[in-house]
Amino acid sequence: MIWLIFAFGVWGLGWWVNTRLAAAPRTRVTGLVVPLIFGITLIAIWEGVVRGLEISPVLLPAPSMIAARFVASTDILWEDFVQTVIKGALSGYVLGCGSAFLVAILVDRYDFLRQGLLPVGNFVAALPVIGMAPILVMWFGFDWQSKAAVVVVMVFFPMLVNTVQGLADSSAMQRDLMRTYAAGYWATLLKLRLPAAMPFIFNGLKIASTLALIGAIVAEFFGSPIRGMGFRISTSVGQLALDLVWAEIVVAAVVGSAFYGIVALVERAVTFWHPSQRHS
Amino acid sequence: MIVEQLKDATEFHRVEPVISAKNLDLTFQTNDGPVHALKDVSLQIGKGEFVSFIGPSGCGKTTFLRCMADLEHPTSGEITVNGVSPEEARKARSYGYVFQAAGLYPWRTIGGNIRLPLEIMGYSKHDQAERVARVLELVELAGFEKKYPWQLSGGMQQRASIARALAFDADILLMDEPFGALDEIVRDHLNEQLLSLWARTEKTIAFVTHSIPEAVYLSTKIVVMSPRPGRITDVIESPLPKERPLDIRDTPEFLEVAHRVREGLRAGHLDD
Amino acid sequence: MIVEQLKDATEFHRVEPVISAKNLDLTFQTNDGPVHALKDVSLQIGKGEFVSFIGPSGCGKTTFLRCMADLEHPTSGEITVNGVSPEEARKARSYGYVFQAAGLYPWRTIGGNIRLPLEIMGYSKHDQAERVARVLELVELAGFEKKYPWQLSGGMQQRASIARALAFDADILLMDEPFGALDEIVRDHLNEQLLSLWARTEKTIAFVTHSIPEAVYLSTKIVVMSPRPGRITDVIESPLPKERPLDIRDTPEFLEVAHRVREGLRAGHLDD
Amino acid sequence: MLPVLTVVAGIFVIWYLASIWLNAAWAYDKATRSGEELGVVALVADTWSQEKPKLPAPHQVGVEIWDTTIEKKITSKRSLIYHSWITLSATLLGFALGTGLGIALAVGIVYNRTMDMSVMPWVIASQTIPILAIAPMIIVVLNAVGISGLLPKAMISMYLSFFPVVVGMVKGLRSPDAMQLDQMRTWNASPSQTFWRLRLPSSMPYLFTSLKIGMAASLVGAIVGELPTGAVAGLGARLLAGSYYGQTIQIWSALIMAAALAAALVAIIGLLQRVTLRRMGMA
Amino acid sequence: ADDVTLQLKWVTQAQFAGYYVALDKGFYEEEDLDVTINPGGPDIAPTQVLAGGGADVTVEWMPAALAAREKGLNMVNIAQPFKSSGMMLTCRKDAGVTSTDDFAGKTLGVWFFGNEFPFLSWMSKLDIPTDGSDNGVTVLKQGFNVDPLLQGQAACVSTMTYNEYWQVIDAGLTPDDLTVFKYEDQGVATLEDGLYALEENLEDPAFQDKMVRFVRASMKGWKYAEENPDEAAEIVLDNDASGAQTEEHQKRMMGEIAKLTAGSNGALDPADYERTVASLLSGGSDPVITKEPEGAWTHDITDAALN
Ligand SMILES: Nc1ncnc2c1ncn2[C@@H]1O[C@H](COP(=O)(O)OP(=O)(O)OP(=O)(O)O)[C@@H](O)[C@H]1O
Ligand SMILES: Nc1ncnc2c1ncn2[C@@H]1O[C@H](COP(=O)(O)OP(=O)(O)OP(=O)(O)O)[C@@H](O)[C@H]1O
Ligand SMILES: Cc1ncc(C[n+]2csc(CCO)c2C)c(N)n1
Ligand SMILES: [Mg+2]
Ligand SMILES: [Mg+2]
Repeated sequence: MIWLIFAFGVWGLGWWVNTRLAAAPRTRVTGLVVPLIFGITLIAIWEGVVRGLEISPVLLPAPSMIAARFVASTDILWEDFVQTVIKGALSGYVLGCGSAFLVAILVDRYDFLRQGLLPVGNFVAALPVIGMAPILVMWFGFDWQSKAAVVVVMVFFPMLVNTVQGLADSSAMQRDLMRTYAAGYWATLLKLRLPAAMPFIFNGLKIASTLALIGAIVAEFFGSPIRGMGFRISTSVGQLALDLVWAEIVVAAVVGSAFYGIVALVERAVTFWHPSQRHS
Repeated sequence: MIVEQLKDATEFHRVEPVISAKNLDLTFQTNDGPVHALKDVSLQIGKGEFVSFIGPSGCGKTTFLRCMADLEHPTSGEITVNGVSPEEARKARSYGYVFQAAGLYPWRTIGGNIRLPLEIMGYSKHDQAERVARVLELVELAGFEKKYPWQLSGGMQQRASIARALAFDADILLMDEPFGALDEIVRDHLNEQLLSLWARTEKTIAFVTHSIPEAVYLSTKIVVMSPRPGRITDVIESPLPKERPLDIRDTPEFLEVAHRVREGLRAGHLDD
Repeated sequence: MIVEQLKDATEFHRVEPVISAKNLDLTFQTNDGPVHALKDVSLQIGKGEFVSFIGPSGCGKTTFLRCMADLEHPTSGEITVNGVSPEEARKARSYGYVFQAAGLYPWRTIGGNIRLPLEIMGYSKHDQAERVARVLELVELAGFEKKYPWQLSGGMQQRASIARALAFDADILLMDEPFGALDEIVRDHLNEQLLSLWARTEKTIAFVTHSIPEAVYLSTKIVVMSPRPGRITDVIESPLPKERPLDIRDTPEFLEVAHRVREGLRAGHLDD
Repeated sequence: MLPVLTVVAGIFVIWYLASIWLNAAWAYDKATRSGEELGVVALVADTWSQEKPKLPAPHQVGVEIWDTTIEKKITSKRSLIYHSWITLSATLLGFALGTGLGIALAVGIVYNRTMDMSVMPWVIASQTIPILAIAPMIIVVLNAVGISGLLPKAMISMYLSFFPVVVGMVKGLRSPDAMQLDQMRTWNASPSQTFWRLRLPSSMPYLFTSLKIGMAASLVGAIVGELPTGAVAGLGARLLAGSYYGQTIQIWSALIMAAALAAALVAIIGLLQRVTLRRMGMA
Repeated sequence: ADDVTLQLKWVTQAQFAGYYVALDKGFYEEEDLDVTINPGGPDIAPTQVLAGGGADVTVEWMPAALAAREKGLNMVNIAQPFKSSGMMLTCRKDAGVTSTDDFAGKTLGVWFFGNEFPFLSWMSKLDIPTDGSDNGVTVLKQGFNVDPLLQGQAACVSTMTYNEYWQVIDAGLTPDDLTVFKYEDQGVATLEDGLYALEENLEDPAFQDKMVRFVRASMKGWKYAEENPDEAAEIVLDNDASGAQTEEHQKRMMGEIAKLTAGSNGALDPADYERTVASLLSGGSDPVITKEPEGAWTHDITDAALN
């Protein structure tokens, strides 16, 4: 009961502090502190509820337990991180986004491909990963290569569709201007369409950044070496080591958010001119 | 009378028609029926002429300019630029175009925007810098080279877009209300600059404006249009000399031409 | 001389200052340093006055108007509208604002755009229809009610945006170069309409323009501004009567005021 | 239409060739063990007709789909249509929940500074959690409090589909430019008037794009949700059972069916989009 | 009638024929029970479902149950219908595996998710490291099927006598191509497919009584299934909602399952239990369980049910 009251108390306190902070002028510090307080509040509520309702650690461990496990297992977590994130997700991300970008430029260049490939592409994009993963594991073996392949498949189409849409996003007048200069294909591409497409391209890169991590982890459920975040999660669930499961999830969330954040930072630097970046 | 005028105009520059339109027609299809934007428009513009287009808003001035620039395709009729189709002329980079709205690229600074056509047309780095500096000076924007478009006032953006069209050497200048958002003083200044540039370089200029004095002051020929459907109602050859100090605007000849333009405009409005 | 003028102006309308600005300062922060857009601007506008703002482009006219409308917050200084803060005045729907660019909503027809503020302010359906028809007539756009903005020419869009600001009853009208893209005839027509509307309704009007004759023809008070940093260099009370036929523009009084404005403008440019 | 047909034809050619290439190893393996010599024709014939091929040939998948849709009563447990329906119902419920949650969050983020600053990073973090890892826990927990059946699956569906809606709608609701918002200010429009008359209409293109992504995500969610409910029925169960028994043909036919389902749902949204945008004069 | 929810360890198949038969033939009804059978799957940990209250009783392997017990989940074996283990390691001869001495340097496919314990104790008994070092084996987390063996990615994969082994055979490999290591033969067999309930629930006499009736009916189902394997397989097929199982495979599976249940009347043989515990405790540096479990099984239920 005490713990439940504690949970509600923290909730109220966190909300109050954040409202005050948000009302103050926005600075770099409040931009970081506010979500942090929000998160800490959530975690405190979690701790309070788990203790207050005496939820079995086999179902949902308390954050303190997860933290203890995290500290005790850094070597395992690091090994899994390298296997899943560095080898699987990152290589797949680079390969998938890179090839989607190039294909998008081809699709955009040749109308025939645009009309033919895009509808088919949309169809292929709808193939659920859960179904693709076992097949790709079968084709590319159980090590990280098949994980990268899953990531490639997952990120390819969001990136393709966004880039193609972005390349078509310049306004009529901007394009007319290029026409009056009799600018050739490449000049128009480099000086107008790519810059104009950047907001969309970054949209694609951001979506892909969360997909990449999920893809690499999910693929490990369908066969893997005995390391990797997906492997650890499924194995530990089977062993009821839920604290380790959540430690891995924490790693996934932190890495995923950081990945997303980095892409968003680069976006801010590249598309500083876009209205959505200017006033918020 | 109109017919005579047209014949006049047609004959006057038989030698070297830079732009020649014959019986142009253009209709836009919209959700509630077609809009007849240009009807039976014929006009010849000779080399080195300065032609102003004036007419009520919505009469098709922009549309006509866009036809010359190969940005719009007439529904029927014929138009040639430098003796070839607008498309070929465009590909030969025969003209600079100033749009009615500034249309600067938001990701480039003012300097970068002016440099854009120069980069595309392959001017040397050194040449680029030199030209950018020169035209920024011309439109009184020196010092704003590093600013982004949204940091400029409306008039400043418009001047930047004029500078962009002047930065490279095109024989033909197509300008759609370039001085609309400018105050009288800057406008006078730019009018003078434009005239001297024109005299110096012998460019052919097609110029849309709403100001009667401006049209009379600048032009060798004034084309009056009227709306729905857009057509040419009067073509006035200016009797003014090529040399035009600002105070020419107080001479009787000037006032007389201005009067005629005003009458033509008014007639167009009455049609309505 | 400026100081005197200001004092004059301040005293003149002591009774009912609708807008009162004291020592306004406004600085924008940009990537390459601050831009001082308004410096030490003080002005009083009395009820029923028609005040024109004129000055080189980039001198801060738009910025000043935006301060009155609570769209921009001065860095320092004080401004009141109807005796209260601009924010309260805005919340009381005290003014209509015509922006420098038309800013119509692309998903609404011309009629729908004009109806928008009426819907927001809760006018009855019947009242809405009646008002829309009336203002469309006023700006000569009857028949275009069902068209979308991108199907109109630049000038027609601007007229639609004027109509939108006139459709509801606000005591104060803030107009930022409303007639910039219009030809002389329409402009004369709208000038007359605006004057008669003003005379009829006793609205207070703040009006930005680049045209000296327009400023002189319309205003009871002309504010001349100069740039970098933007400040008021002259405030001219017009000696013209309230009743103003179009040909008042040929009277010596008119020309005299116009001359003074021109001189003020020129001085501002020389500062530069 | 022609380009689509060409591309589809191209894909089929590549697919057939790929199935020769991928299945050849097993064909040779079998041949060596039985001591036979494989000619080209025999090889091709074998690779296109294996029972558990690495990559089934298109016609094998086609026949399987035909057999399990047209040839079976739709109430039969062996009918793909029956399984598609089960997945579809969870998808639609999850999609409705996800879209509702997504729009609600987006409105909160756009209108409430506290939410704007605190919620978004955590929404992003929530999406980096591998759903397959927590899906079983969600199901177990919901089961423990007595919720079972359609709802747990729909919750997972919702979890996957609300994210694209939040991201797209936040962007969309913020897409009106400064002048349009200023206009609303000059009219002293209330927040709800600004929402209904400006922000919402401007966000329409973004909304529909997000709905399309969200719909596809819902389907994936429904399929994921089927695994830890014992893979009892639904396309996910078919995928899993196929995978469990190495029946690649069954996997592929379930996959194609899922993709077709997604494509159809997305196409419906596309249609709605076109109608709406046309009525708004934006198309 | 009293409600009972049974959580299976895996998808609906003949491995669980006894329960489906009991349901279908009305044996549960006769005991005044309303039984719901929840199939499992690759993502379901029966131990977790039991902990979460999603089931009253679950089918689980003893190593996983004992490991969960050490984690604080007090599971108790209340009946043991399976006498012997069906677990094997199936290897390809052409990969060079004919005896346990050939494992070093090879890649072996293993099921995880709580099923890895028998393998790990076997390897530690053989003193073979599983970390991929030169004299050890590389372990690969095997997916749901035997692909790694067919594709040549692994030299051996885990199989059950009644299921995956036949998938290998169906795929075209012959028994002659294969070397098979049965856990039973290697002396590392652990108890599979027992019935487990929570200790705290069993303290309630009403629940105990429910379990007694449940076990009684279930064992009746198993006996019936052993005697009528084809009919049992049909019943299983009827209950498979995924429609993915084939008659041929289920009938064959039922035949193999009957061999494993033979010899058990449902009561746990304490000797088997001791053997399992010993094997799990002997895991060298990293044993599956660290101390002798207490109270991990009871005869109370079977005594009441079977006599
Ligand atoms: N894209 C379009 N679709 C439909 N109608 C159009 C389009 N562009 C222009 N129009 C119509 O064509 C007519 C002529 O337009 P245009 O822009 O040429 O006028 P303008 O003379 O330049 O006017 P302004 O001085 O106001 O700029 C107008 O009635 C306008 O409504
Ligand atoms: N958002 C902004 N950020 C930075 N600088 C700005 C911004 N808006 C305006 N400025 C600067 O403030 C100054 C005044 O601008 P303002 O728009 O008020 O001029 P204006 O008098 O309305 O000019 P015009 O007649 O050309 O419209 C200009 O130098 C401009 O560059
Ligand atoms: C992911 C996963 N892989 C393998 C098994 C092992 N397993 C336990 S019971 C059973 C039935 C035998 O056919 C099998 C294969 C599992 N539970 N989960
Ligand atoms: Mg125009
Ligand atoms: Mg301005």
